This record gives sequence, C-alpha cells and structure tokens, in this order.
Amino acid sequence: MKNKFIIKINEKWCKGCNLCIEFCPKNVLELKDAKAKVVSPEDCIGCYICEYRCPDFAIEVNKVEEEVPVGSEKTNKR
Amino acid sequence: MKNKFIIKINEKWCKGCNLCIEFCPKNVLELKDAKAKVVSPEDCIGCYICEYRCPDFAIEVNKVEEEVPVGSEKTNKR
Amino acid sequence: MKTELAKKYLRLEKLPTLWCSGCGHGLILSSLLRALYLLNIEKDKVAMVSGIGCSGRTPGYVDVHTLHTTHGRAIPFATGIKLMKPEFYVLAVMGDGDCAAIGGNHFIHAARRNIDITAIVYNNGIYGMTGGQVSPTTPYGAYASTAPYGQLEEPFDIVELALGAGATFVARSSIDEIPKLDRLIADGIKHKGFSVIDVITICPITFGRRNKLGEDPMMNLRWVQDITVPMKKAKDMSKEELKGKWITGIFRDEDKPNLIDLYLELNKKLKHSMVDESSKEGVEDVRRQDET
Amino acid sequence: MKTELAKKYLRLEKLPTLWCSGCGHGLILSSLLRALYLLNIEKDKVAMVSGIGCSGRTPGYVDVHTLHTTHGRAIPFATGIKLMKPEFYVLAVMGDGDCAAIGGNHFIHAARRNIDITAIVYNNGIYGMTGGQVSPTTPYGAYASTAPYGQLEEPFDIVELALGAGATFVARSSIDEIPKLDRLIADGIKHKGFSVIDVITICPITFGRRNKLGEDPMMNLRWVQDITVPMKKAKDMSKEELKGKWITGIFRDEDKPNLIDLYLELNKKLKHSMVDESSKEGVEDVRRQDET
Amino acid sequence: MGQRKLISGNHAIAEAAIRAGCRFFAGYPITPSSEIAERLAELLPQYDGIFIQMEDEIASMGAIIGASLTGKKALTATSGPGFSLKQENLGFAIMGEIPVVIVNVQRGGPSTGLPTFPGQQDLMQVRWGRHGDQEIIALVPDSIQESYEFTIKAFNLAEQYRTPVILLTDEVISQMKEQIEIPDDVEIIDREFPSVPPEEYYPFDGSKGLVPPLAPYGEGYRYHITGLAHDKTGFPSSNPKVVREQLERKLNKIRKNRDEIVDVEEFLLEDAEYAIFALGSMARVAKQVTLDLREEGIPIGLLRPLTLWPFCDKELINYAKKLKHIFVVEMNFGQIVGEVERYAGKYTKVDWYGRADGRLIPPREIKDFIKERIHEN
Amino acid sequence: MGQRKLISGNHAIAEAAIRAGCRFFAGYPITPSSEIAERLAELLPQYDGIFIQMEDEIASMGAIIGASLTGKKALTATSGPGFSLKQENLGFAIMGEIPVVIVNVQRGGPSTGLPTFPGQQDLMQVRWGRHGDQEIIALVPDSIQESYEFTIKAFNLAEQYRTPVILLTDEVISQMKEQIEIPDDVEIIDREFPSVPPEEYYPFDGSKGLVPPLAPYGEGYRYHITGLAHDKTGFPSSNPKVVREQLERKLNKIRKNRDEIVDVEEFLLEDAEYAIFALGSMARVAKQVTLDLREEGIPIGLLRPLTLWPFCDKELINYAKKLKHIFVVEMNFGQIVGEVERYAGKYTKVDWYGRADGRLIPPREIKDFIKERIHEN
Amino acid sequence: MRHEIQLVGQGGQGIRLAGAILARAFGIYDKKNIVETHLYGAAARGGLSESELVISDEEIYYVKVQNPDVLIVLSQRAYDDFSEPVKNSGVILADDFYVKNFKGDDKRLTLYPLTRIALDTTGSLIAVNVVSLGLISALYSVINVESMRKAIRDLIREKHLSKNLEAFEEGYKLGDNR
Amino acid sequence: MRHEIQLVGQGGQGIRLAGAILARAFGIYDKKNIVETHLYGAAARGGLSESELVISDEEIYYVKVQNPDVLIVLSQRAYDDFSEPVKNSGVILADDFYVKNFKGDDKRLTLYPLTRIALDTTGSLIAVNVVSLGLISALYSVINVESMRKAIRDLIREKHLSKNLEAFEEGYKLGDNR
Ligand SMILES: Cc1ncc(C[n+]2csc(CCOP(=O)(O)OP(=O)(O)O)c2C)c(N)n1
Ligand SMILES: Cc1ncc(C[n+]2csc(CCOP(=O)(O)OP(=O)(O)O)c2C)c(N)n1
Ligand code: SF4
Ligand code: SF4
Ligand code: SF4
Ligand code: SF4
Ligand code: SF4
Ligand code: SF4
Ligand SMILES: [Mg+2]
Ligand SMILES: [Mg+2]
Repeated sequence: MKNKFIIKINEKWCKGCNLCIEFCPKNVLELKDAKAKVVSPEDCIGCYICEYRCPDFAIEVNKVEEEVPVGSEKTNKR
Repeated sequence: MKNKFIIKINEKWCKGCNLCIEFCPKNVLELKDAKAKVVSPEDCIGCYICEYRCPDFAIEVNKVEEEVPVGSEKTNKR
Repeated sequence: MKTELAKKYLRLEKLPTLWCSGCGHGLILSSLLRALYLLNIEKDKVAMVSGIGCSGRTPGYVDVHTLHTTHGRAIPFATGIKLMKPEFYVLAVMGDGDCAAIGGNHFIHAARRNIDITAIVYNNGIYGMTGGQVSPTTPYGAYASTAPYGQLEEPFDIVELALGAGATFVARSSIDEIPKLDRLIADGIKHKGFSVIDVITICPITFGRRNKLGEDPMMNLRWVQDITVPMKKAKDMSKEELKGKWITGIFRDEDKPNLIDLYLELNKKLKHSMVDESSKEGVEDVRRQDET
Repeated sequence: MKTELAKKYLRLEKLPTLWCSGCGHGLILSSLLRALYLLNIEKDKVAMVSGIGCSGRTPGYVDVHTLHTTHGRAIPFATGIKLMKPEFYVLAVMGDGDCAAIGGNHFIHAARRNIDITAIVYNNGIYGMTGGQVSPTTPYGAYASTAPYGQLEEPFDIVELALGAGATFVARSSIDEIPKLDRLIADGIKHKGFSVIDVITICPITFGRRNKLGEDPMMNLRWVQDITVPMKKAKDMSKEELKGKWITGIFRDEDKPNLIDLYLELNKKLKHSMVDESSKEGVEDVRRQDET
Repeated sequence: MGQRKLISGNHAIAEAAIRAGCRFFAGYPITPSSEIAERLAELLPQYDGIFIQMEDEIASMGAIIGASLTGKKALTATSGPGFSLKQENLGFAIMGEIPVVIVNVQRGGPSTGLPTFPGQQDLMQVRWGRHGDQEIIALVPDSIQESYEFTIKAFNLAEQYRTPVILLTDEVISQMKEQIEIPDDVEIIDREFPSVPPEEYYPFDGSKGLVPPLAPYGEGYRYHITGLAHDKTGFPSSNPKVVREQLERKLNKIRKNRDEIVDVEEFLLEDAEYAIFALGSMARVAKQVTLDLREEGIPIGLLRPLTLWPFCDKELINYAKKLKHIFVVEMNFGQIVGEVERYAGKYTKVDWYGRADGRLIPPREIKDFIKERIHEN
Repeated sequence: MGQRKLISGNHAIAEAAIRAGCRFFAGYPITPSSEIAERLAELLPQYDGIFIQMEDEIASMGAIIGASLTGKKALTATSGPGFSLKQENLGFAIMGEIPVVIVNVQRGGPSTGLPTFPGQQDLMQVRWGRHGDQEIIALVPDSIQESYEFTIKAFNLAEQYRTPVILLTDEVISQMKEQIEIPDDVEIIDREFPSVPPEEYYPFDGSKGLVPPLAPYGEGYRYHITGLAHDKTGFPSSNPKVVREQLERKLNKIRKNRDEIVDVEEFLLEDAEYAIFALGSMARVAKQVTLDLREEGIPIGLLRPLTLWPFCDKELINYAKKLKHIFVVEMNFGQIVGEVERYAGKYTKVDWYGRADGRLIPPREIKDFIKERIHEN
Repeated sequence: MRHEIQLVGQGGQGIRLAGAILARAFGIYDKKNIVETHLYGAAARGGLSESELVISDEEIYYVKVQNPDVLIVLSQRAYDDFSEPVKNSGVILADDFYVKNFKGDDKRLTLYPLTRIALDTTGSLIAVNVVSLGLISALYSVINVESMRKAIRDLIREKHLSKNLEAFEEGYKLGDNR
Repeated sequence: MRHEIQLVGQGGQGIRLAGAILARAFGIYDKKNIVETHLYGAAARGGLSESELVISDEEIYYVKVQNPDVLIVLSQRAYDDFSEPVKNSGVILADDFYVKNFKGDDKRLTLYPLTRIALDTTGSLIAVNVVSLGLISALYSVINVESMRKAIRDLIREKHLSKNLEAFEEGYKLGDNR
C-alpha cells in the first residue's frame, strides 16, 4: 500500500530561493522562471524536507493514502 | 627597640561612625562628642586597622622609630 | 502538512512576506507557528511583540495580538502586557541588534526578573534592515558596512549573556535545525519564567554578500551549518576546535518561581490581610514621608 | 600611613565628603586611592568617570580628570575618553543602580568589547541617593521604599553578568576586605582590557534602617561579613550554604587583545598601505552608495 | 462632604491614580518624583494592581504602554532627566494612540541640574520633546487639591482621547503638604469598547469620529500596532494620502477638541487692565502678587492655564484684546512667553519676568517688576 | 578652483567632517543617516581617527562627549528616533559646555514613521527637546554643497562657542546626489587653550568672556565637570546666585552672539512685497516657486534661515515691516510658523502651508496656495 | 492672619517630624489652612534640615516663609543662615547647646536649653524637636496646645510616645515659666 | 533647459547603478547640473527600485522629477504606477519582457526587448540597466554617448566591464536602428 504525496507550490509566495530544491533528496523540484516547480512528483518520498526548509510557506507536502477516494473531503480541502 | 605610633585624628573629617573604635584590637580609641578620640595611645600596636577601616580619611597611624629624633623632618611633616 | 495546519496562525492576506528571497527569518517564523500549533495555543491568548528590524516584521504576519514597538524595546512592552495579562503567552521576537545592542539592558533584566516571556532572537549577526552594519553578534573579523576593515570587537554569546543574567530557560538552535527548532520554541513557550531561544540565521543580502558567501541562500545556510555544533558533538571537541562556533542545544532549564506568580501571591495575601490605614486617616503617610 | 600617602590623589579642600557617617563608599574611595598610589600612577594620566548616585560623588574628591556624567552612562563617556587617550588609565566608578539598572547595557557592551576601562561597582544593593528604592542587586525579600512588602525579584550577580558578557578581568570584594581590596583594584587597573571589581558595600541609612540593621555602620558591616564568603572557603560549602552569599575573589583574569590595541594596529596598518581612492575621484563612493 | 487630608502632592497623585482606576505603575526612581512610586508600591498590590520598578525610564514607558493595551489604566512618574529618556516611547504612544498618564515633577535644570529644587523648565519640552509632529495634553496643578483632581482628569482625558496625557507638576507642589478634600464623587471615564465585531474592527478607523475605540487585548480583537506610518488597520503604509489622513486625524483629535480640553482660571480678570500670565507653583505666587497690587489700586488679574497644552490661545487672545499689558512670569529663562507673544503680541504689550535658580520667585520681586513696567508706560 | 565631485549629502558630511578635523565618530545606524557612519568607518582609520559603532544612541552621545574632552573633534549622526534618545546626554553637553556636532537627518515622523522618506518635523525638537533651559545652534543645509560647508561650520561654531551644534538635514538632502565643489581653503577653528596655568584655571569662569577656554585632558589641567548646577570651578553649587549666573552665561553665549551666528539667505527679496519663509529641502522647492511666481509678475522673494537656531528674529522682523504677506512653507503640520508668527505677526500677515506625508511638497501646490491667498486680499 | 513658623537644624534633630506635627495640629485639628514645605539637600545625613510652615485662615498663595514670626534654630549654621529674614516683631528661639555665636545684639533672639532638656527627659538628642514644640506652644498664642498633643500622638510611634510627650511638656513648662 | 529622466523597475535590475551612471555622465563629463534622487522601500530585495535624474544648465531647485521627458519602465508595476506624469511630448520606454498590460492607447509608449538583449549579450538579467542606457543614449539627443561610456567604465567593476559595454552598444544599436 504505497503512499502518494501531493506537493503544492504557492507561486505567489514562492521567492525562488532555491532552498527546497537544494534540499530535496529526490530532485523532485526545480527552479523555473524564478519559482520552484514540481518536476518529478512520482519520486517524492514524503520526507517533508522541502516544506520545512521553505522560508515562505510556499510549499506543502500532503500525504494521500490510497484508500481515500479522490473527491473526499480530506483531499478536496486543498 | 620598641616602635611608637602616633595616631592622628582629623576632627573636621571624622564623622563619628565608630568603625575605627569598634575594630581597634587594643581599645586605643573612643567616641567623644561624636568624634573619635585617642584615649590610650600607649597601647597602640600599629596594626593600622583603624586607618584602613575609616571611610573618611580621618585617622592616620604613623610609626615613629625611636632613633629618629623628634623635630626631624619626618615627624614634623604631620 | 504541519506547516499547513500551523498556517491558521498566519494573517494570510499579508503574505508573501517582505523578507528577501531566502531570508532565514521566514524559517524561524514557520517554526514558531508550528510551535504554537504543537501546543494548541488559542490565538486570543497570545501577544507577540517585536522591536524594529527585519525580524520586527514577524508580528505583522501572525494572527494574534501583535505589537511592533520601538527599536530594542520589545521586552519592556511585553513586560507590561504580561504583568496585566498573566494568562497570556507573551512572545518577544527580536533581531540580534534589537535584542542585544540597543535592547541589551531590557533583555538581561527580564532574565534577572524571570518574567514569563519567551524571547526569540533572530540572530543573523548583522543589521539586516538598515543595510548591513555590524551587530553585537557579528563574528570577529567579519565585514560589514561599518566594519570595512573587518570587525574588531568580539561578539556576544547570547546564551552566555542570558545565563549570566539569570534566565531560567536558555537554548540555542539554528535555521538548519528545523524541525528541531519547533520543539525548542515550544519548550520555551511552555517554560514558566523567562526563556531565551537564540536562533542562528542568515541574511544573504547584507551579510552573505560582504563575507564571501554571496547572496545565495544555500551558501549562507552552509555557513550556518559550519559554525554551529550540537551540544553533544561539542563535548568531544577541543577549545581550539570550538573557536568561532556556536553550540546548539538547551543550556539551562530550571524551575524557579517566576515573577508573575510571586506578584499574584502577594496580591492575594494582601487582599486578605490588610487595608492601607493611611487612606482612612492620612496619618501613616505623614509619618512615612517624614522618614525619607 | 599608606592612606596618608595616597591622599596626594585627593582634592583635600573638598573634604569631608558628603557621604553619611559610616557610609561604605568612603572605604572604597580610600582603597582606590591606595591602589593608584601602589601603582604610582601619574595624576595627569587618569580619568575618573562616574554616573549619578552617592557613588557618583567619588570623582569630585579625586585630583585627576574627573567627569560626573548622567545616571548610568559613565561607561560610554569613559569609552570616548579611552579611545582618544589610549595611554590614560580610565576608571568608571558606579553605583549598583547606576551600573546594573539604567547602565546595564553599557556595562555588558564594554565587557564584550574588552575596552581597557576599570569598572568599580559600589554595590550597596540599594539606591542610596534617591532614598532607598530597590536596585538590581537588592537581595530577594529585602525591604526598600519601592519594595514595602519585600523584593520579589532576584538580584543580578554582577560577576556572573560580567563573565557572561565577556569581561576579561572579573573580581569581587567587599569593604570588609580592606586592604585586600587595594590590591584587587590595582590588579584591575593594571589589567589590559575591561576589568570589573564588584565591591559589596553598605548604606546604613537607606538599606540598614529598613532591614533590621539600623543606621549603625558596624551592624551593617557585620551583615556584609555575613553575606560574603572568600572563594577558597566557598569551595567547601554546599549550594544551600552559599544561597544568598556573595563569593569574593578573582573570577577571571584573562589575556586577550583589547579594543584599543586592535584599533591602533588597524590605524597603523592603514597609514602605511592605503589612501582612500574616492577622495581623489568620487568614483568609489558612487559605486558604494549604489550597492546599499 | 469629602474626607479632609493633609498630604503631599506626590502622595495625592498616587492616591488619585488609584481612585481613577489606575492598576499599573512602572517607573524608575528620581527626585523629586519618587514618592509617587513609593506610595503606589504600597497601594497597588492592595487593589490587585501591579507596581514594578523597571531598569530605566525607557523601559518604564514601554511597560505602561503594554499594560494599557490590555485595557488597564497605567501610570509612570519621573522628573526632567527621566522625562527626556521617555520621549521616544512617548512618541510611540502618541502614534499608536495608547492612553497612558505620565507625571513629570519638574526640578531645576538643565541636565542633572538641581535635583531637590523646583523649576518650570520643561514646559516646551512637553510639547516638542519628540521627533515628528505630535499634539499632547498637559495639565498643570498649582495645589495639592489640584494634584489630586488633575490626576483623575489626566486619566479621563487619556481614555477619552486615546492619547498620552502629561501631568506637569514641580518640586514645590510635589513635596509640600497642604490640606485637600477628597471629593466623594468623581467622574471616571473609561475607554470606549468597539461596537463592531472583531472582523469589522480597525484600530485606527477615523470614519466614525476622530477617536476610534481601542479594543483591549484578549477580547477577540486581534489587531496590529506599529510606530510606522500606518493605515486604519494599523498595518504599515507609506501611501502619502493615507499617511497624511492618519496623522491629521491624530493631531485633530486634540486640535479640534481643544475647546473641550482647554481650561484656564481667570483670577480677578473681570475688570482688569493688566494681567499676569503664570502657571503651576508660580501661579500661586502670582495670585499673591495680584492681591497685593490690587491693594495698591492697580487693576490687575491673573490668567492661569490649567491645561498648558493644548495652549489656551483663544482665551488669551480674548483677554489680550482688552488688556493694556500682560506680564508673563515663569520659573525659567523664557519659555511659555513665546506662545503668549505669538498669540497676544498683536493685541497688547507682553512683558516677561523669570529665572531659574532653584527657588520660587518671591512676590516682591514680581511686584516691583510689574509696577516699574506699568509706570514706564 | 576646488575639486568637483558628485556625491550624496551623507557622504559630503562625512568628508567634510574629516576636513574640519573630526577624528572621532560614535554612532548607531539609522536610516537615512547610516551612510555618514559607513563612510567615516572607512575614512577615520586612514586619518588616525577612531570610528566606533556603539550599543545605542545614548552611548554614542556619551562617547563623543568623552572624546571631545580629550581635545579632539567628535561627531555623531542619527535620525528622529535616535535623536530623541540623545536628548538627555545632549543636555549634559550643553550644561558641561562641551563642543560636539550632532547630525540629525530628518525622516518622516512621528515615532518610527517613514524611515525612507523625508520630513521637517524635528525643527522644534532641536530647540526644545531637552529638560531645562538651553540654547542650541542648528544649521540647515539645502544642498550637498551646503551639507559640506555647514558641516565644517558646525565644527567651527561648536569649538568657538564651546557648545553642541546640530546639523539638521533631511532624507532628500542626505540621500540625493549632486555636484559640489570642494573648496581649496576652508577656515578651521579650534577651541581656545587656557592662557592661565592649571592652578588658576576654572573651566566655567565667565569673568573673561562668555566662553571660557576648555582645557584638553592630559595637559596638566585637572578639573571637574558635572551635570549638576555648578560654579565656575565646575563643582556642584546650589547657591541661587551662582546657579543663575552660570546658567545665564551659558544661555547668553549664544543669545548675545546671535548676530555672529545667525545667517539667512535673502533670495529676490530686494523689491519683494511678498515672501516665502522656508528652509532645507523645502527652501529649494520654494526657490522654484519664487521664480515661477516672479514670471507671473508677482513680486515675491524667499527668506531662508541657514541657522534655524538661534532664530533669525531680527532679520525676519526687518522684512516683516516691509512685506505685505509672509508665507511659511514647511514639510510638517505646523512648527516654525509659530516662531514666524511670534516675531512677524505684529507687522504683517503670516500664512502657513505644509504637511508631512513623506514627500516633498511640489511647487505647483505651493504656487496655487500663494496665489489664492494673494488674490483673497 | 498669616503666620510663618520655621524650624532649622541638622539631620538627626527631627526637624521634618516637628514640621509635620505642627502641620497636623494646625491643619487637621485647628482647621487652619497650612502649607508645609522644606529644604532637603544633597547629603542624606548630617546636612541642613529645614521645615517651614505657613498658617492662615485665608487661602495661602505664596507657600514659602518670607519673614518668619517664629524661627527655631537648632544649629549654629541654622542661626547664621536663617535668622536675618525673621520679622522685627518675630522671635528666634535658639538652642543654647548648638548656637553659640551671635551677630551683634539681636532683640529677637532668646536662648533655651532645648537639647539639654531633651537629653534629660529622654536620654536622646532627637527629642529636641518635641521640646521645641512644647516651648513654642507655650510662647505662641496661635498654637493650640491640645492640638499639638494630639498631633504628637498621631505621628510618634507608640514605643517612643510617652517619653516624647514628657519632653513636650518640659518644653512647654520652659515657655510657660517665663 | 530642464530634462527629467526616470528609471523604474524592481530590485536586482541595477536601476540605482543606471541612475548613478547617468548622473556621472551628465554631471562629471558633460558638466551639466544634475540631481539624482531615488526611492528605496522597506524591502531590501524584490521591491520597487527607482532612480530619477534632473539635468539642467541652470541651477536645479526642485530636485524631484515632475513630468519626465524619458521614463524607462522595467516592470509592470513600474509602468502602472509611474507612466501617468510623463510629458505628452515625452517617451516611455518599456521592457517587453516584464511590461505586458497597457492603459489604452499611449502614444508615448514604445516597447523594447531590453531584458532579452541583456540575456543574449551577457547571460544575466541585471545588464538590462546598461542596455536601457544604450537605448536612451541613441534616442535622446541631450545624452552624450561618449560620456556614458566613460561613466560606465568608472562605475562598473573590471570583471563585468566588457560584457556590460557590449550590452550598452547593443542597446544603442536598438535605438539607432529605428
Ligand atoms: C532608536 C532607533 N535607532 C536605530 C534605528 C534603526 N534601526 C532599525 S532596525 C535596526 C537594526 C536591525 O538589526 P537587527 O536588530 O539585527 O534586525 P535584522 O534586521 O537583522 O533582523 C536599526 C539600527 C531605529 N529604528 N530606532
Ligand atoms: C535618568 C535618571 N534617572 C534617575 C535618576 C535619579 N537617580 C539618581 S541616583 C539614582 C540611583 C542611585 O543608586 P545607585 O546607583 O545604586 O548609587 P548609590 O546612591 O546607591 O551609591 C537614581 C535613580 C537620575 N538622576 N537620572
Ligand atoms: S517531500 Fe521530500 S522528496 Fe518530496 S519533494 Fe519534498 S523534499 Fe523532495
Ligand atoms: S523554498 Fe519556498 S520560496 Fe524557496 S524556492 Fe522553494 S518554494 Fe520557493
Ligand atoms: S593602629 Fe591598631 S592598635 Fe593602634 S589605634 Fe589603630 S587599630 Fe588601634
Ligand atoms: S572611622 Fe574615621 S570617621 Fe569613623 S569614627 Fe573613626 S576616625 Fe571618625
Ligand atoms: S535584509 Fe537580510 S534580514 Fe532583512 S529581509 Fe533581507 S535577507 Fe532578511
Ligand atoms: S545614603 Fe547611603 S549610600 Fe548615600 S551617602 Fe548615605 S549611607 Fe552612603
Ligand atoms: Mg540582525
Ligand atoms: Mg547603590
């Protein structure tokens, strides 16, 4: 039962400081047009490092457990 | 060759705080009319305690070595 | 995820912050919010007070009672609040200049008094807001706009200073120790008495650039990794090796009566035992006045 | 005898002092003068700076360059003097309120900077001059005009504070340790760098009277004997036994570059190596200004 | 009838503060104000209030602002040197519109000056001591009775106009003892609580009046206060229009309400051709002079500002138009005379007598001066 | 001809300080003054001087006083909030008669206000910011050239009159760049050395003139300085006669020398019927307005105080008697207008235009205002 | 009528307390208008101590003593510095222990053994204050001696009270006898 | 004649340096009177950056730009907030990379690929400042291009100089071509 992770970047808040990108152990992220972008979401291991390293509340990682049907309140909230 | 000690009290400066009197090991001093007075100079052992304990530069102890004739510059200065 | 939940303490409409890209201050803020979240603290029971500086922008982003005071004076204002609202969590967020230069006296006195305030020092070793002048924590030899030939003064060790002044909870961490920092701040908030958390952070713009780290946040963060040593590791290092390093960890966590409780106790005692006689008769105060 | 010789540093015409009968401040002054005498220091090479308080009267009695500044600010004024007169012996004499309440910040910063000034704290645990309000060194529980129910705050340990701030010579003594105090002050003066001598003293009038010691200087002095413990003896005492006691002795005596020497070195270096180019061309400053 | 007491000015201030509802005092001792602190150190804990001696005057000023934000009334007291140190944080209180009361017991200046002697040398400092444009309210008692009453009034005005108020007294009035009558009833004004729910609350919203309500901490109103120029929400703004509007409102809440705030005593002015202009302890001397000169047949009166600031310009002009000559008497080297000249100078002759040497100027000296000037004309 | 440079006002001040012989700077950073410190941090060590950043503004003010007593020239620089903090020690320098120079680069106030925008809101604070009676000298440049020249003048006046001098500039003048010409020759005044031997030296002896010489430390003159009221020897005295004499001398050395100190610029005033009264950066705007209005045929000129304090009362009165109308224009909510009314109000109409929102008031606004007022009459 | 009473001596003679007692007697018990002011110097002890009282049925405007009706001087310096302004019709009551040198022939001056009486009755120098109060209560008709006794009871601590009252009566006798 | 030039963009575009270069070219090399002022905000980076220049043969009294002859806008916000006061006869030069939305039909406005040229010639965004300077040197006759080159040499650090001069020339060509 593999977990999936949804990474959300708030471009309005992201300042492109590169910290999340540098720290991501799986190179999930990249800098494009001075903003962080998710380039390989499937590699994400949900370590939350990017979230903890972001000084601007601009990146969030959320675990989506497989059994939760898409469209449920829990995932919809985002 | 016994040393003699001359104790000089500056009454203008003495505030009668009693400290020299309390600390003198030989009861050489006494408080009279709110000023320290030398009452038994012959008992003085030249320990300088009274001088060190006076907060007001009001008491000084000077050793007079017997060989120094009275009237010499050294004693006269006082 | 935690960050997301902690965002309930944010004034969302005020973001993005005005801090530079990669400024370490944002990392401290996010830790701080997670600490509030961890402790599940009611917004209405928190007052956050700052002085002036880039660090001083913090309260503007937090949805609690916020007060952006004068440079260096966060603690006195916080003291007034805490004494009149003993049930409040009162946080003083301060820059290194704010806390330890102009505000140094208030800092040590709060420590002495053991007043139940949590002091969080955004310690970037520089005056960020005014453009990179030396601060009392600028490392010896570092360059700054007012130290063009390198700083000649030794820096304060905020931890030593707080300990010397009598603070009852004293810790140091850095923006490289997140999420450990969340816990540390939470511990500080929970602590009854004056607590100090010295957080080593970065100002790439005014410090990094002048000190061969450039404006790149990552380079600056690596420097923080370089100059900080966890307490455990430090135990096995020589004095020489520790030169120029900041040890991180909890340095003191002591239970001692705090000022508020002492006040409340006194007031309770008085309420049951005495009324001022002079207010009845005008006698006592004549006597009293004549004594002084 | 020594006192007599040391009297050459006195402004004789200003005596008797204005201090109360039995005030401990006079004992510190006489120690201080003997220290100058011991070191055979030229009057013209000494600046003595004070703040405001009964302690602040000291400079008026001493025949050196004397400056009676504002309350709490002796050290900043002294800093200006020392930096421009590196060859001077600069003494800052301060009351406990003067040094550690309003002047606390200057005190810790001078310690941090290791500027070659000798700070002598006339620590009577009270505001003598203004009539007996609490000071930052008033013992816990003691009575004062602003602590009619007993002081609720813990006192500063001036020694700990100085150590925490980085002072390089830190000692404590009391007016009961004369003539040992003479030597200690002399050591402080000789020390190159910031030196602190915390001297426990008495104010029979405003402290003694309110705290069951009466106005009798001897009673008050006995209290000093009670609450001070020489370092050697303290080593064999338990923490419990040491509660409320001030340990006397030298706590730190460290050789470290002092600020003046560092400045002089820098200036010498610059004199031989560079001229500011901008003063020739107006180029560098445009560039510089554009950077900030 | 109220209770009769024989107390000093400083003690009257302390007791009146309690009466006014003050529950917090933060201060730093300084002669000749310390007895205010000392008395409150005794009284406050009995009223569940808190007294704290801070590390300095700057901290004291900060602490009372913090305390006031919790909804409590807060006081500090000081004298010249300490008052100088409080200026920056006092300016913050004005900018943040935070009600607090500051007592300045004037002693001889400048600098450390004459700590145990009186002066009236901080009159202009009270008005202009801070950077930036500000208006301030300052009350000047000339008796122990007024020390008591004006203390209560100071708290009332602070709450009503959401602003710091200065009680400006001096060594004579603060240290001397005379009888006062403690009034049975006194009016106590408390700050207005917001009438809107938290979501609609803006701490600096001038749309409903010059003085927006200030919500106490802990009641669900979470707002921001800064010393930076700000908009109605309290958050920083450098928009010139907003900056100007906010600042003008802060000034206008005093300027436009000056008729409500300003108070003067008119002593034997009805039929007067001459008048003395004096305040505080010197006004008492001036009353004696007035009576003495009246006995000699000179139709003189006294105009005494009870509120030094805002200045009693209207009242002064009103009299200036009728009077032949106004004599300003103050215990300094020329301060309030500038304001009198500014407003009255167009209409009548203004002359000045004063000095500051630590002593009240005795009536004879003033009498001689006035008579000489009158005869010169 | 002197060297031509393109620099900012702050840098001009720093370089002029070196030229004036300043060898000590103690300060605390604050926008928009910090470049003065930064430039001196570079320059001073090259001239064997010392730059130190102190822990706060209070300490900075103390340090420069200490440094000055050693006989060296010393400077500090700050802006509003820092200037407020310096008041107590500034008062000490006035009382102790110790020459120092303080730069206040005005930014928008009150409180933290608008750190990166200009204001002229400390005009009155400069004069009245401290407790106790004091006189002060304050110079107000309106260009980079004057920033340079007035810095030197400030040091000269400080030494000549043994007193603190304020260089009062603002964000516009301090931050902008324009060309200046560094003069080849400048007059440098150093303080007078005592002419008597140490035994006969009294640091406050006014018997030979209003300004007694100040002996530098380390030259055999060992004296005492205190902020307490003192006699000619420098030791405390509360004797009313002595107190008064000393204080009057300290005030009179400025008051009686006002003709030597006060300087104004008269811009197109010769044939003027109207005049603007403005200073500093607003005077430059006013010059533009004057020229524009002249083009429209209105006979207007500008009276600009170069020394704000002591106030140019005589010069103003002189013109007031001839003029129909004076327009005071300032970047605040009414400050120097009070002085203008005080002195000119008797003789002519005085009108005021001003505000403080962080922006220079543009010429058009002022022009419209003046034309409207002229036409109303 | 305006009456002016001034007491001058040195620290430790209870001058300020004497002033407070007078103030209380007149102000509280006799319901006169009074203003009490005092000088306090730089020295906490040993310096000059002064208390002055203006008493009137009308309002008191000028609060300081100008030309005292009664001046009590308990030290030489007090006599030297304060006797001049005393009214021609006024009296200067001096303690014969401390005041020894007089300026010419002063008709206003009378010497009393105040300190000696204090020492005799209470054994303490400080009681000279109540002795003086007793004396003027007898000499000076505006003073209501009953009010004085009450004020003393109010302001002197229990344990010193009886001695002090005794000293007061001795002082009173001193005046009454003459 | 009074000329007003204003440059507006955001932190990191070298606006203040461009202003300094202009100031130097006019002020030092062309010996005109100039005044350079600027706005600097609360944010150290990422915020608005502005520099403005008044140039004249006569004395300059009013130091701020009122109605610019030339306005260079390097960000959308710059265009939005600063274009209005530009003279009718004046020009607004906008960077086509950052400025995308225009108010109605503005005859004063021309778009140029300034950022793109900067990137192409130097690989760095910041060189947009010298490209802009090149452009206006070509377009605006009061500017002496030789003085501009000298000023650039004075103010740009050695290691970046050649690239920057190249970018300047590219900008110049852009204006010269039209
Ligand atoms: C009384 C006063 N002095 C100086 C300043 C200017 N000032 C604003 S912030 C600051 C220092 C900022 O440094 P720090 O406290 O380390 O905060 P940071 O910006 O680095 O977070 C200074 C000196 C001020 N606002 N008020
Ligand atoms: C700015 C300022 N605040 C307060 C005072 C009043 N003041 C004078 S001395 C003093 C404290 C004296 O206590 P301390 O420093 O312990 O000296 P001591 O008299 O005990 O020797 C105070 C509060 C002052 N002069 N200036
Ligand atoms: S959660 Fe971890 S793996 Fe996933 S994107 Fe963030 S840092 Fe990379
Ligand atoms: S750490 Fe945050 S601000 Fe920085 S690049 Fe990543 S998402 Fe953007
Ligand atoms: S020297 Fe010693 S023995 Fe002699 S009097 Fe002094 S204390 Fe007494
Ligand atoms: S110690 Fe000094 S002041 Fe005290 S009684 Fe003895 S001599 Fe006098
Ligand atoms: S200047 Fe430094 S401290 Fe301030 S926001 Fe930018 S990076 Fe952060
Ligand atoms: S009041 Fe206290 S400290 Fe001051 S002189 Fe008297 S005894 Fe000494
Ligand atoms: Mg910092
Ligand atoms: Mg003390």
